[in-house]
Amino acid sequence: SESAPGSAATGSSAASSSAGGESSEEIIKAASAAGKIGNWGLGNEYEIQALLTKYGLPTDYITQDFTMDQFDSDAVTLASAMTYNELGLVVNGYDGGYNYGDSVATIDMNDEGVAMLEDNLFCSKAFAQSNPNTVKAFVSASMKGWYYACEHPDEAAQIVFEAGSSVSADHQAYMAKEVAKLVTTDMKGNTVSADKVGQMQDEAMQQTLDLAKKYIILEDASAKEKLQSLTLDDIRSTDYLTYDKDKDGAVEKSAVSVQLKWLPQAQFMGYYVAKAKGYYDEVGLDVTIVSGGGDISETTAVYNGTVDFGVTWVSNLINADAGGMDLLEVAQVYQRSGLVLVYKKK
Amino acid sequence: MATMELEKTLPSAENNVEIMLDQVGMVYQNADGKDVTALTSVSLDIQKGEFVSLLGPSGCGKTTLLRIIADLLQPTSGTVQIGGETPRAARLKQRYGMVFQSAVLYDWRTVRKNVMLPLEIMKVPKADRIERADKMLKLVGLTDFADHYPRQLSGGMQQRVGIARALAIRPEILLMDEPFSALDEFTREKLHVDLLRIWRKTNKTIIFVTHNIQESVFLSDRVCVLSPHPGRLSAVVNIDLPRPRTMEMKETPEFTALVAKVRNSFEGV
Amino acid sequence: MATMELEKTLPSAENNVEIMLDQVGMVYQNADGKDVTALTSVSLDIQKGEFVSLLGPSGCGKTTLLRIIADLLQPTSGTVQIGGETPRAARLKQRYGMVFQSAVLYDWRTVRKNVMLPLEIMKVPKADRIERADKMLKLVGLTDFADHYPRQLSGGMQQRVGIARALAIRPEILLMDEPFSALDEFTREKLHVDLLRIWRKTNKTIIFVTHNIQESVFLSDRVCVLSPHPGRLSAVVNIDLPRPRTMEMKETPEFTALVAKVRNSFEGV
Amino acid sequence: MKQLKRLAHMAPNVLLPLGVAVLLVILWQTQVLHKLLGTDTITLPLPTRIGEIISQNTAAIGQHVEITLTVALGGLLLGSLLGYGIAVIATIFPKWGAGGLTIVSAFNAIPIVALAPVINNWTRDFSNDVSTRSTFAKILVVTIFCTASMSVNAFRGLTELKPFSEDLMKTYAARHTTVFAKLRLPNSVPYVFTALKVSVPASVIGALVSEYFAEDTVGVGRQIRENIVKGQYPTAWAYIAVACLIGISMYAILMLAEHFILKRRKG
Amino acid sequence: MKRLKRFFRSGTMVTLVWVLGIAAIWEGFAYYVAQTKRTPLNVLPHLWQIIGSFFSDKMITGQMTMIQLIGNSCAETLSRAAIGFLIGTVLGYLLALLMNLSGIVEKIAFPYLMIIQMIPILGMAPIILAITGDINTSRIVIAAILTFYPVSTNTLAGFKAVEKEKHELMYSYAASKFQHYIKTIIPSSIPYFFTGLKISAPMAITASILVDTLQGGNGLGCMLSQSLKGGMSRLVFWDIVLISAVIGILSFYLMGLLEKLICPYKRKS
Ligand SMILES: Nc1ncnc2c1ncn2[C@@H]1O[C@H](COP(=O)(O)OP(=O)(O)OP(=O)(O)O)[C@@H](O)[C@H]1O
Ligand SMILES: Nc1ncnc2c1ncn2[C@@H]1O[C@H](COP(=O)(O)OP(=O)(O)OP(=O)(O)O)[C@@H](O)[C@H]1O
Ligand SMILES: Cc1ncc(C[n+]2csc(CCO)c2C)c(N)n1
Ligand SMILES: [Mg+2]
Ligand SMILES: [Mg+2]
Repeated sequence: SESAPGSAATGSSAASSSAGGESSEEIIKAASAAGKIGNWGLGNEYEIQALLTKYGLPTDYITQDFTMDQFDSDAVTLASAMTYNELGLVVNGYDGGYNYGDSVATIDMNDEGVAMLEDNLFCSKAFAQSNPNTVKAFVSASMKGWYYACEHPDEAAQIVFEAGSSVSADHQAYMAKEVAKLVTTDMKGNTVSADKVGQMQDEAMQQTLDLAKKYIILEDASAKEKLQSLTLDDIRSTDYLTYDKDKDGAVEKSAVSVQLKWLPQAQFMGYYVAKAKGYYDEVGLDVTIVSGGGDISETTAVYNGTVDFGVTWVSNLINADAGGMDLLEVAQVYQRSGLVLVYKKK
Repeated sequence: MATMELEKTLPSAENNVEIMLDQVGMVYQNADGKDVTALTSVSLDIQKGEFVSLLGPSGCGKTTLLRIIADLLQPTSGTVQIGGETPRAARLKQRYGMVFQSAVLYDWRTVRKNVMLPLEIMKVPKADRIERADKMLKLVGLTDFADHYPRQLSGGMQQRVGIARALAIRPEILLMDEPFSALDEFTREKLHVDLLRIWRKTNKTIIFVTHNIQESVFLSDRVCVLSPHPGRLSAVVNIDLPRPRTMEMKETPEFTALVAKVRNSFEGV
Repeated sequence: MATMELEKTLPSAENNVEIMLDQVGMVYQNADGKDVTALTSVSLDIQKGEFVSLLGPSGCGKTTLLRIIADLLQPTSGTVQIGGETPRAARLKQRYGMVFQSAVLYDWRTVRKNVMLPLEIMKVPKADRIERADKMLKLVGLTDFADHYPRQLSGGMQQRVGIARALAIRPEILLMDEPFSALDEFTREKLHVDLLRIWRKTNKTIIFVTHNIQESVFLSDRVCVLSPHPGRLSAVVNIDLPRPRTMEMKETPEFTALVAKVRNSFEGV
Repeated sequence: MKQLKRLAHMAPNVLLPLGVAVLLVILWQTQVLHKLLGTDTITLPLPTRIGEIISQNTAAIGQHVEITLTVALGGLLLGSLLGYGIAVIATIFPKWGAGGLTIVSAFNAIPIVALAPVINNWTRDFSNDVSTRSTFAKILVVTIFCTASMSVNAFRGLTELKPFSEDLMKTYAARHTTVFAKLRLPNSVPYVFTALKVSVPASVIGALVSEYFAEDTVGVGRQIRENIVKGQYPTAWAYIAVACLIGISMYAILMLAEHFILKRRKG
Repeated sequence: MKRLKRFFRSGTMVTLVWVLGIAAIWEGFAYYVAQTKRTPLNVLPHLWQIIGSFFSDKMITGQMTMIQLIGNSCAETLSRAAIGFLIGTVLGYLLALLMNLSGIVEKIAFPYLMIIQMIPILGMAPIILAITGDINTSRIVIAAILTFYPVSTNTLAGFKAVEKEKHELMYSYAASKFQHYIKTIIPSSIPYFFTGLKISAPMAITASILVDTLQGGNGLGCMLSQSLKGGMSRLVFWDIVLISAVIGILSFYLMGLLEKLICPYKRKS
C-alpha cells in the first residue's frame, strides 16, 4: 500500500496525528493535569509511562475497560487505542463503532520515540532446545501465513471471521488492513518487505529492552536485578526463522498449540491463514489455536507447558523473563508499535 | 360405669361475672384443608375472683379455650365477654397475665430481666421493676439465680421464672396453662400454697389448666371437666372445701371423695 | 417435722441379686473446671425380677444413677455389678432396655420402624421384627399409627413409641427414666397396668425413675428415695401391697398410708 | 492453676494445626511440596522469597491493604445494613417479603463479579474524580455481594421466633415497635452472625475481584492480577498471602465478637 | 373461580408479581439509559433485547447463532461444574466423616477448611493450572474446591447435631460403630448435608463460569469474557448473566427436590 512515513500506522484516513494548533505536549499535559489519561494496564502501560516521563509528568493513568465508552463520555480524554482495533471503533461508523470520523486525532508512540515492539512469537528456551525443528517449522509456516495475509488482507479477514471470530466482518476487514501496515512498516516509518516478516531489528529490540528496563517496576528484588542484567541475546533468537525439512529433519512434536495475546481476531490473522491454507500441514504440524485475553496470560501458559507457543508483546516477555520464566522470542511479527493515544479535536 | 355428673352452670344473672363464654366453638383449618373440630359449644360463666380449673385429657381443647379467652385465637362460633367487653379490649387494657405450657423465656435476658420484661412494656418505673421482679423471684425460690441466663436453669426452674413473670404484672385475670406439670411434687406443692396465698390477697380471677385431678381439686372453687373428640364441657364440679386450703386437707375423706367425684365425671364421658 | 424413715437394705447374701451398687459416687467436672457432686455413696442391691422406683426431686441424681447402671456413665467412686459382671459386660450382652426422659425417636423412620430399630441392630430376622414391633404397638395402643412418622404424633404418643421400642427387645433389665411424665393421667394409668402385666409375665428387673409418689407406690416392690445436694439415698420403703395391683387399691387406706410414709421419708430429708 | 489447666485443655486446638502449618512450611521451603505437586519455585515461590518481598515493600503493600480494607469493610457494612433493612421490610409485609427474599437469594446464583465491569458503567457519572467513583463502584459490588446472605438470615432471625414468644407479647398488648425492639431484634442477633460468617469472607473476595475491573489501578486484588498477568508470581504470592491475612484477621475478629456477644446466651 | 382466587393468593403469584415488578424497574432504567447513553447495550439493554437475541437467527460468531452458542457453552460449563461438584461433594463428605471419626483430623483440618475459603480463587487459578497442566482439569478442580467447603462443614455440623440421647440409645443396644453410623449418624445428618449442597450447587456453577474467563476455549465464562472485551455482541454477556441466574436457581431447586425424594418425612403435616 501507499503508506507514507510518519502516517503509516494511523491508518484511518480520518484520524490524523497532527491536530491543528495544539501540540502533542500541550494535549498530554492538559490530560495529565485533569487525570484523564487512560490505558488498560496489565503490562500495556509502559509506552504511555515512557511518554509521560518524557514530558516530565507523573505516570498515573485511569484503567480503561475494553470498550471506548470512557472516551466517548469524556471520563478519559486521552485514551489508549490500538490503531487496528479501538481506533477503528472510535473513527468508523459500522456496527460497534462510535463514528467520530476526523473529529479525533492521535498521538503515535512511534513518532514520540517511546515505541516498544508488540506482537511476536515465542516459546520456552527449553522447548526450543529440545524441539528445534518443531519451532523452525512452526515459525516458518506461520510467517508464510503472515506474508499471505499482508498481501491479501481482505481474504485474511474473511478467514479469521470464519474461524470463529465474533467481531463483525467489517471491523475484521479494517483490522486486517491496519495490522498489515504494522507488519510492513518499522518504527521509523520505513517499509519492510512482507517476505521478511518475523525478522528482528536490533535497534528496535534494543529500544524496547531499554524502555522496559526503565518502566517495568518490580517489587521483587531478585527479579529487578535480573531485569537490569538482561541482554537481547537472553530474550530472542534468530535461529528459528527458516526451516528446511530435508536439511533439518522432521519435526519432533507434531501436535502443537499456540496461545494468542487476545481474542480471535485479525490481529492474529497470520496464524489463521497458515492453518486455513494448509501451511502447517505442509511442515507436518497439527496446530491448535488457543484464544487469549484471560488472566492466564500467554507467558504463563507457555512457561508451564499448557501450550507450546505464545504471541505476546516484547515487554511482556521481558517482564516474564525477569521473573525467571526463561522464555525466548523466535519471531517478531509487528515491526512498529500499534499503540496510539486518541483525543477529540477542539 | 360410674354415674355421670353434670352440674353445668346456668348463665348467671349476677353482675360480678368476669368471664362469660357463650356457645364457644373452634374449628381449626388444617394445612391440607381438612377441618379439625377442637371445641364445640362451650358455655361457662366465671365470677370475679373465682379460681376455676380446666381439666381434661391431652388434646381435649384446654389450651384452645384458654387462648380464646386470652384473645390469642378467634373462636369460629359463639362469643366471649370479659367484664362486659371483648377479649381484645381486655387484652389491650393489659388485664391478662398468662403462663404458657412451656416457659417461653427470652434467651438473651437474665432471669431477672425476663421477669422485668412485661413491666418494661407497661412502663413501670425502673426501681419499681427491679423490686417487683426480685419479690416474685423470691416467691418462686429463684433469688440466687436472678442473674443467670435461662439456659443455665433446669426445666422446672425455667417454668417458675414464667410464673414469676406472670405474677409480676399483678394481672386481674391470670391464665395458667399446665404451669406446674414440669415440676416435681415438692416444688409443686409449695407453689400451690403460694399461688393460693397470692390469689387470696389480690382477688384475681384465675383459670388454671391441668390434667392432674388432685391439683385441680386442691386449688379450685370449680373444676370444669372437658372431654375430647370434639372438645366440650362435660361436667362442672363445685369444690366446697373450706378456704384457706392446707396440705393436711389432702388426707381428709372429703378431699378423697371430691377427687373420686371428679374422676367419675371423667369416666362417665 | 415428720419422723425420719430409713430402711436401707444391707448387702444381701442371696445369689439372686441382679444389680449391686456399692458406695457409688459421681462428681461431674463442669466446663469452667468446677466440681459438681451429683451422687455420694449410694449402696443398694436389687433382686432379679424386682420392680424398684427411684424417687426424688429435680436434680437429685436419679438420671445420673440410672445412667451409671446402664454403663452410659462411669461412676467416680464405688462399684456396680450386674449379675456379677461389670455394667459394660451386661451392656455388650444387650441385657438392657432403656426409656429416656424424652422419646428420642428417629424422624426418618415410621413408628413401626422406630420400634424395629433395636431389633435390626440385634439382628432379629425380619419377619420376627415386624411381628414383635406390631405386638408392642398394640400394647401401647398405637396400632393405627404404625405407618405414621413421629412428627404426626402428639408428645404422649411419641413417648409410648419409646416405651414400645424398649419393650420390643425383651430386655432382662428395663431402665425407665420418668417415662410417663409427659402423659395425661388416663393414658398413664392404663400404661401402669400394662407395664405391670408385662413385668409379671416376663420377670424383668425394672428400675423406674419418677418424681410422682403415687406412681412409685403403685408400681414398685421398693421405693428408693433420693435427696439432693448432694444426691444420696435417704430412704428405702418396702411396698407390701399385694400383687397384682389394681386401680381400686389406690383408694385403700393401705395405699394412702404408704404414700404418706414415702412422703414423710421425703420431708425428713 | 485452673486457668493453666484450661489452657492445657485448649492447647491441642491451636498446637495441632500450628504443627501442621510448620510441617507444611518446611516441606514447602525444602521443595518437597514442589515435587509432590509437580510444580516449580516460580509458580510456587519459596516462603522465604514471599516473606522477603513482603518485608521489602511494607509501605506499598500497606497502601494497597488500606484501600482494599476500605472497600471490603464499606461494602460489608452497606450490604449488611441493606440486607437487614430488606429483612425488616419483609418482616413487616411477610407475604410479599418472603417472595422478594427468594428473588434476592437468586442473586447469589449470578456470578455477581461478572457484573463488576457493568457496575463501573453505572457509576461513571457518580464523580469526576476517578478514585472516588472507582471506590464507589467497588463498594457497590461488595455491597451486592453481601446483601443476600444478610437479608435471608436476618429475615429468619426476625421471624423464626420460639413458639409462643409472640403470643406472650400479645398478652401484654405490646405495640409492633415494642415487639420489634424487645423480641425480634434480639432474636435475630445470632442469625446476623451466621450471615456475617458468610459475608465477611465474601466481602474480602468481592473487594479483590472488584479491584480487578476497577478504573483505579490500586488495591491488593489489582496487584494480584497485575502480577499474575505479568508473570511476576513471587510478588503475586506476596499479595495473595496478604489477602489471606486480611480475610483471616477479619474472620478472627468476627469470631471474637460473636464469642463475647453471644456467650451469655449459651450459658 | 375458587381456583383463580387461590392462584392469586399463592406463592407462585407472589413470585410472579416480584419478577414482573423487577422487570418493570429494569425496563424503566433501560429506557432512561437508551435516552441518555450512546452505547446503552454496554450499560443496561432492554429486557426484550436480551430475550429476543436468544431467538434471533443472526450469526453471532462466524458459525453460530446466539442460541447455538449459548447452548454449546452451557453444556461445556455445566458438565465441568457437575463433575467438580460431584468430586467436591464426595471428598467433602468423606472429610466430614473423617473429621467426625477422629478428633485429631478435625482439629487439624477444620482451620484449614476456613483458610481455603479465604484464598482468592482467581488468584490461585494459574497455580492450579500449573499443577494440573490442563485448563479443563483445573476448572474442574476449582469447582470442586469451592463445593468442598460448604458440604464438608455442613455435613460435619449434621454429624455433631445428633442428640446425645440417640448416641446413648445406640450405646445401650451395644451397636457396632458401623451400625451406629448407618442407623443414626448418617441418616440424621442428611438435612444438613442438603443445606450444604444447596449452597454449593449454585456456587459450583458460578465458579465454573468465573474460571472459564481465565483462558480461551469454550464455555459460558469464555463467551462472557469475550463479549465484555468487545470480542462479540454485548448481548452475549447479558444473555449469559440471565442464563446463569436461571441455572443457578434451578440447581438450588434441584437439590431441594432431591432432598424431598430422599427424606419424605420432612414433608409437613
Ligand atoms: N393450630 C392447630 N391446627 C390444627 N389443629 C389444632 C391446632 N392446635 C390444636 N389443634 C387440635 O385441637 C385439639 C385441641 O388442642 P389443644 O392444644 O387445645 O389441647 P389440650 O387440651 O391443650 O392438650 P394438652 O393437654 O396436650 O396440652 C387437638 O386435637 C389438636 O390436635
Ligand atoms: N453433664 C453434667 N455436668 C455437670 N453437672 C451435671 C451433669 N449432669 C447432671 N449434672 C448435675 O448433677 C445433678 C443431678 O442431675 P440428674 O440429671 O441426675 O438429676 P435428676 O434427678 O435426673 O433430675 P430431673 O428430675 O430434673 O431429671 C444436678 O445437680 C445436675 O445439675
Ligand atoms: C488483559 C489485557 N488487557 C488489555 C490488553 C490490551 N490489548 C492488547 S491487544 C488488544 C486487543 C486489540 O486492541 C488489547 C485491548 C491486553 N493485552 N491484555
Ligand atoms: Mg395444652
Ligand atoms: Mg432426670
